[in-house]
Amino acid sequence: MTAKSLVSVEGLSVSFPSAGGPPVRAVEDLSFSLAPGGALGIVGESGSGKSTAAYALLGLHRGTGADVTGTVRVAGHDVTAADEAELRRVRGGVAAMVFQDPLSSLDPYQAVGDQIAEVHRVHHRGVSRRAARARAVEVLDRVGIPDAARRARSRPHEFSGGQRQRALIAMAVACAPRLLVADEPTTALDVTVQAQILGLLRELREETGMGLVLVTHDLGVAAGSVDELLVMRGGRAVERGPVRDVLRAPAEPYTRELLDAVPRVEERRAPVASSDGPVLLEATGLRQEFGRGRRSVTAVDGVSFTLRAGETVGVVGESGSGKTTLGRMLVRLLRPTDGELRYRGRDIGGMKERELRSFRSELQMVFQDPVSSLNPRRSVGESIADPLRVAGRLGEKEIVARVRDLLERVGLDPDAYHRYPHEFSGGQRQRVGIARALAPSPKVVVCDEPVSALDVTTQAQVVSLLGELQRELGLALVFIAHDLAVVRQVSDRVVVMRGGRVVEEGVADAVYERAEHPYTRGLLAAVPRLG
Amino acid sequence: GPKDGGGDAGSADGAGGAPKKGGTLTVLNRAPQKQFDPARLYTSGGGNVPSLVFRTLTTRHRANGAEGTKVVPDLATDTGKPSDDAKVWTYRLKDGLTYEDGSPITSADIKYGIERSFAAELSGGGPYLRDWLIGGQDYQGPYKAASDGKTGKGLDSIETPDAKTIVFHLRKSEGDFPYLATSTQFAPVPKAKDTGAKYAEHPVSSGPYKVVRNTGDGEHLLLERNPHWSEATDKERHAYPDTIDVRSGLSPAVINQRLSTGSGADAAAVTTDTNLGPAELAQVTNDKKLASRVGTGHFGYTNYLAFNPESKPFDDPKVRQAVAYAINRTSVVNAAGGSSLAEPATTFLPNQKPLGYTPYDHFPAGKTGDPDKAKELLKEAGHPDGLEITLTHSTAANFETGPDVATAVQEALNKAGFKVRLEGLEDNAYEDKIHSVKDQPGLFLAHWGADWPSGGPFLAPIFDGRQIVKDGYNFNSGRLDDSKVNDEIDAINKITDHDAAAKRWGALDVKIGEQALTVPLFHPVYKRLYGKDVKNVVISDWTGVLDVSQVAVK
Amino acid sequence: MTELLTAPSGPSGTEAGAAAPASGARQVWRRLRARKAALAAAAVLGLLVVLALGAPLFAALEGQDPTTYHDGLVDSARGGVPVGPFGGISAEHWLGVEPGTGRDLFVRLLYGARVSLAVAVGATLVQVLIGVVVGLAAALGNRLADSVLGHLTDVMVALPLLVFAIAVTAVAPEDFPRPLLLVVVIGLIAWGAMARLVRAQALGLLKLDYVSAARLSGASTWRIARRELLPGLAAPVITYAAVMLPQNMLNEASMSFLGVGIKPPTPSWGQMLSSATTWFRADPLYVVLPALMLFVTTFAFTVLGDTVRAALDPREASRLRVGRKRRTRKGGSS
Amino acid sequence: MISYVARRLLGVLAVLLVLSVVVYATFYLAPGDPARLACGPKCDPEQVRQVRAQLGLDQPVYVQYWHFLTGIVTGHDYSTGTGVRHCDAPCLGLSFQSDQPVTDLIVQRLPATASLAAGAMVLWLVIGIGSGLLSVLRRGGVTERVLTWITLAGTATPVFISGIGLLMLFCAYLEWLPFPTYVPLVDDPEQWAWNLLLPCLALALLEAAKYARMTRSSLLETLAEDHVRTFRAYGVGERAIVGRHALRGALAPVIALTAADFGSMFGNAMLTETMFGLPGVGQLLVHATQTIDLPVVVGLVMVTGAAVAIANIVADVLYAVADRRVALR
Ligand SMILES: Nc1ncnc2c1ncn2[C@@H]1O[C@H](COP(=O)(O)OP(=O)(O)OP(=O)(O)O)[C@@H](O)[C@H]1O
Ligand SMILES: Nc1ncnc2c1ncn2[C@@H]1O[C@H](COP(=O)(O)OP(=O)(O)OP(=O)(O)O)[C@@H](O)[C@H]1O
Ligand SMILES: [Mg+2]
Ligand SMILES: [Mg+2]
Repeated sequence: MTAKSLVSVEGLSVSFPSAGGPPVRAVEDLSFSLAPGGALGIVGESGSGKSTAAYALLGLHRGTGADVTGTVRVAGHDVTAADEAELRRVRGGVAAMVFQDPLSSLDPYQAVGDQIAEVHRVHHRGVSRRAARARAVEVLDRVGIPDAARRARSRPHEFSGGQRQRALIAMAVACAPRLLVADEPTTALDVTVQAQILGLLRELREETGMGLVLVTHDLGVAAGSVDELLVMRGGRAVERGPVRDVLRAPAEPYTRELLDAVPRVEERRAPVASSDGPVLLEATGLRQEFGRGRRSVTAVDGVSFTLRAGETVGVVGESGSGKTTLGRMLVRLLRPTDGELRYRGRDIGGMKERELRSFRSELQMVFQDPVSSLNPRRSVGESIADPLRVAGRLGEKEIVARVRDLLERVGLDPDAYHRYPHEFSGGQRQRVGIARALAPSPKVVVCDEPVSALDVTTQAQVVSLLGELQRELGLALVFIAHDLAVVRQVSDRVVVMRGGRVVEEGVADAVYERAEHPYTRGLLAAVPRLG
Repeated sequence: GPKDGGGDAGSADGAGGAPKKGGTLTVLNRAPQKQFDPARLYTSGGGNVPSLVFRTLTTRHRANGAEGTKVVPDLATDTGKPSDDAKVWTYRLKDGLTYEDGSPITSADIKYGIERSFAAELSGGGPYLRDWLIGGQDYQGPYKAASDGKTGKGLDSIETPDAKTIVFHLRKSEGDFPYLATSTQFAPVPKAKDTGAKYAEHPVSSGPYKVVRNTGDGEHLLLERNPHWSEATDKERHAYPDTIDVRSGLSPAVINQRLSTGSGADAAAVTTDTNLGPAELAQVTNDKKLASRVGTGHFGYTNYLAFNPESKPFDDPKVRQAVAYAINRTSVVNAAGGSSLAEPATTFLPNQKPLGYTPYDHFPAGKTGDPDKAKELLKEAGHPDGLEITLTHSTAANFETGPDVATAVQEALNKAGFKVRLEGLEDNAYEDKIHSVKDQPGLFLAHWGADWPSGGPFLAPIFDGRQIVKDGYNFNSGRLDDSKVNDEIDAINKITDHDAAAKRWGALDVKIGEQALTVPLFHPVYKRLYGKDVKNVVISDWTGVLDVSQVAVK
Repeated sequence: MTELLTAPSGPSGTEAGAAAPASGARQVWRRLRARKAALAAAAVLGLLVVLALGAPLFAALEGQDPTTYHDGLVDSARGGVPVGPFGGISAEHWLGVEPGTGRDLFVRLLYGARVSLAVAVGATLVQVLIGVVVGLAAALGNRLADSVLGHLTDVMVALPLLVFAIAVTAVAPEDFPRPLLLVVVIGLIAWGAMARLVRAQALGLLKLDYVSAARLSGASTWRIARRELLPGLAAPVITYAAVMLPQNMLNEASMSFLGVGIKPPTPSWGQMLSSATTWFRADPLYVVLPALMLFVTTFAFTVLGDTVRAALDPREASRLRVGRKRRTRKGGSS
Repeated sequence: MISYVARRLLGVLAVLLVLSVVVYATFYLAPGDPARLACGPKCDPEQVRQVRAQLGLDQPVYVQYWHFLTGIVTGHDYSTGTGVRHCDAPCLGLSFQSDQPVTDLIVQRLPATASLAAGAMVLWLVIGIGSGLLSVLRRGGVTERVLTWITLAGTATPVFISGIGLLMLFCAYLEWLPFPTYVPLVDDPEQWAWNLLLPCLALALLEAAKYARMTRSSLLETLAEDHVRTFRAYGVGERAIVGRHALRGALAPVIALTAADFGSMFGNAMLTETMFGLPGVGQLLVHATQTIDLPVVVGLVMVTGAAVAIANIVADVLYAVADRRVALR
């Protein structure tokens, strides 16, 4: 608020027009400021307006139809009043942004390195193409992309989710901005890489005096990375203060609630009904190879695996280790290149699409990328209702009722039925994906990072929902996540993957407490802790 | 920047001044000269471009108007000596005639040229030689004969007693033989140079120009002066330009636009196949300068309605007459391009004296038709409530047998109590149907043009009962087989005095007209634009178009 | 637990009290109605249809019919150019008369609209239908289906429409309705481009997770095509259909030009245009009128296609509002 | 990739075979008698019979078709009366009308059509994609509206109208350009270009609007995608965003279309060549169709078919190269 502050936001309100209803007031009367080189964490439940507020810092609501009032000043620029040219200078040059949905945020047609180089050149005029490309490799290396020089030439679809997220961070770093706005920058990262990235952000702040606005739902991440914390709920600031104070002695009940909900990696899982149900899925020596010849990549290399009814198997491992690929094979979205896959005794590994159809509704998946997994042209209700319609057992009224019920159970407004995916926050979309997977009352659900974008309270809510369903229906879960605490909270057994192989497998508590493989131990050591 | 393609533009002064040698004449045409073999060409009077390369025994007189309908000697010293009631025709060749390579032209070459036109490989020419020459029906040309040896090597009815003389023996009297001798089949072909179907690629020139380039299937034809042609032996052709550049495959609109703009080489350009259309005419008449560059010509030609009197209801002469009365020739003429491009016709013979034109109007319809009289006749014929009929026409967008004239006829007939349904056929289907004895429609649009300016080729194919062709193309649509008419045709064919014959053809036309087997509609008029540097414009009534052999560009 | 399962008191809650939002189709309709351009285009097309259907009525109003010759209204000596200024416009002939025949142009344009619109719309519908079905089948089918359909498409794309039109119209029964024949011929031959477009787009969409999700729901291929792909394909298909439509009108014109189009004396815009080719200078109105009709129709269909495409896209609602705002209130919202 | 292309090329052969069968079939359905047309209207039945035998039309269709196929592989000898004319493989037969080997006829005329097609394609892609791009960059502005009007006027105007209009304006009235005559590229590249400008433009105008519309709609679609937002957030200018990031994705349908339109363009090239008098295969096809010159029609349809099919393969390969996510299959 002082002239010296890097960011000063006063009375910011953002509302989105909504088809046929009153506008959605995503942010209301928000004020905060950030001193140069400071770091502010914004936490709060999913849909509380964190991303919306972050967007406003770069004037990203301009041209989307959103109604913005109040003032936003970044490094002396009045973002709300700036003209196009000034805004362009601010974006990237003064303040850079890392988006929440890393999987869809890169140009699918261009090499990752070129995209970074391009952005770099926009703000560093006179830099040669070659130098810019070298810079791109450098920053990619810095965010921990192995073999960065070669990978810089890859296109985004050849990157795993976490690699893409790191590429986005690299892009921000390449611009050397004075302010970095990072919207859930580590949601798709495993803890070791997350630690690496957070360390990188810290280094950058020290080196260049960069300011940081870190939007996150992970209080542990916030605890270690920022000086000040802003807690949001329903578009408003609930509490603000130095991070230590807020976390140690929260003034507001909501903040306390949040803190209580944070899962801790030391915590054992609450005892669950015995998990010696019949074997549902049995995989032996699963392999998946992408591409042919010299350019081929073996994403999963000889993984064997059993899943019993009513149990949860957690899959953890570094980004790019083949977790998603394994998950996709388990539900037969991918045909394994090699190996055997049995579902309830039947070999589904080599089945034709038509034969598979009768099993389809029993094997579901929650997709890692909530953006591309929802049809932008269909309302979310329709998407969720689809499996029910296909099954054809329920009448129209019952279907709608069930969808509304599902929406409610994942913590969304049942009236969201008619809204379209772009009207939702990241966490809300993720929950829509969960609701859709649960709709056909499946036997097996592969959850690929189902709660990565959820705040701790919602996360807890979803996790308990899954547990509830598991008890009710004997549901078997494969829980892919990088958050070790959450995985421990939900899993009976844990599988640790690295480079396409399983490096460790066992009962959850045993793995967490007596890890054998050094990689697992490294992972556990890197988990961020509160306070 | 862009420059105008090809050719040195004429820099001559004004349109006046005497024609001089030199320069390049550009010919802008629509149809490519796909055929250039003299055996396969079907031309009237030797054709336009072909007659620059092929000389024939006789040729048309290159003079303006009616004078140009005369037949005159070309390679021969005269137009032929008839004997035996015009059944035998004898010609003597001029002295000093040579081909483009300097070798002499002999009467045997002319005989050979005719013989090869009988070969199946070289089909396309007119039917007359086959019909008139003794033994012509069975003769299959020199190629076939050579292989099976049965039919003999040559056609015995053509004799060449010496290198200068050639004698033709005909099956019947044909007073018009000198006219036939103008066609390119009478051009000499040296046997040694004959390459059969490939001859067209390089025909040996006997005329003032030789072919130096023939590309794109006759689309671009480049003719250059033939140094061995001597003006002394050729009174008809002038050959002023050094080069003639024939470019075809152009659309009529483009041809006329280029001729009227006349930039670059187009200033010295003419067309031999594209008339001014009505729209262009409307524009040209507004522009004095352009109007002075329009040549008007008449070619013996009639567009008419044909009946099949063997089909109902046209077997009733009253119905045919009713149609004749109902016709509104003003709208028909308008549909054909207006009064400048078409003249209303009431006679079958074209309105040219040399063809025997004798005016008559047996069923006077006035300018715009007489629907009352037509209704009356229909009533008499037993159709008081009108009559449903079908008019067959081609769907090709031409002004002769196309939809425009058809709808004009339909409109007029509908006013007179008919109910006309139009049957538009794709052009090939149309041609096949109207010329088939079996399938011939009851009423259709037809046209006929003279192969040479005489009544014979005009009336005989249409009204001679002996020419009704059962399983081929039949032109006697009225199925007239009247011995009196047939005998009169034979009698006139014996006459070698053209004027005397013309009178008798005229009288015959009047007589046949009474039967209302056809309803003459109009005679087309040719209006053609030529470039501003073009001089010595000659348009004869034989071809009706500007004669390229007379044009000078300097 | 119970506490967690209640809806969060977040912003989305504000919507709870609102009336139940409209369903998809109705929302599209609402978005469409909100656009002036869509309304204008629809109005123009509606007017054209009314003019076409009511042609006899309007002809009676003017007191003319499409086939009567007026010899007195054309200057026979000058190629039949209409007498009087502007192609012979008069109180009797509101848009002048046709050169050569003197037929009333106004009435002929109206009657021409019947054929041209029917043929163009009909043929386009056939093309879209076949193109979408074949394109989708190729994209969704196995390798064999894809290659067979691909080759079929190649054959169709390579077939010269006009050549085959000539052959087909020549063998079609004499009394087969011509406009229908044209629809069939154009529609059945010229759908290759649409099929290729649909296939290419569908292959792109198939890579997205939402199609995977649909497959997991046990949806049949057909259902995936209908529910997941078609909405995404709508934009390019509609846009392309809007440009195919004028092409089909021109196809009809070219066929008339070659004599295999509509049978005279029935007029069509294409037939009028093809016979007007040379009248550019002598009677400009004769060329301009059918050309203008063609243009207006094309324009209206394009605008309508564009707005329908936009209305089908839920994201577009906010996108277009941008343009307006940006112009009126620079930098007003950020 | 190579095996893919090889497989597709094999497919082209199948396509060509089907095409030739279709042409033979329609030919026998169509009215008219080619022997009579070759012989002339006044030929008597006997003569027509001889010509029919000469052209080989007296044999059963399947025999004729077989001869046609063997001719492609082995070539053929034809009697000229005085000798033989050898037609080298691939021999597509002799024209009924002019006795020329069809292969020669096509080879002679292909350059003009290829020039026209290539020129028109370049023009329409430049005009179409360019104005599509511009209208997206200037969304809602006057520029967009003017561009829309112009390109739409283009699609709504047949070649025989726009051709004459262009000629009258540029050749007759302004006299800026020569009336187009085809000058082979090898003879004089500059004149080749000047002479082809108008025909190419007439043809391009017809197609440009389609590409403008498709580009525009496709661009708007991609501009709504998340990755575009990333570049906006980094201050990349609208022009670079549209040109570099949105266009690439937006061009996918445009590439597919271009290849498919290659075929329909031959139809329009037919009219353009007739209109401007260019000695191309289109004009040949019009004439051959009218005169039922079967060998020429079959030959041309096969050659254009091959061109179209190959264009489609190129498009698919380009497409896969542009978007590596798409596997060639
Ligand atoms: N379609 C593909 N083509 C080529 N390589 C691929 C493809 N999909 C994935 N890969 C590669 O396979 C490896 C495993 O990818 P996968 O998406 O399964 O990782 P992940 O464990 O889910 O990682 P993350 O936690 O980052 O999502 C990665 O190296 C990735 O680059
Ligand atoms: N374009 C839009 N149209 C309508 N509503 C929107 C739009 N974008 C966001 N919203 C709504 O605004 C609210 C705030 O969204 P925002 O993305 O800021 O949440 P968030 O705090 O980032 O949540 P998360 O942690 O789940 O990402 C949500 O209720 C969301 O549904
Ligand atoms: Mg968010
Ligand atoms: Mg993953």
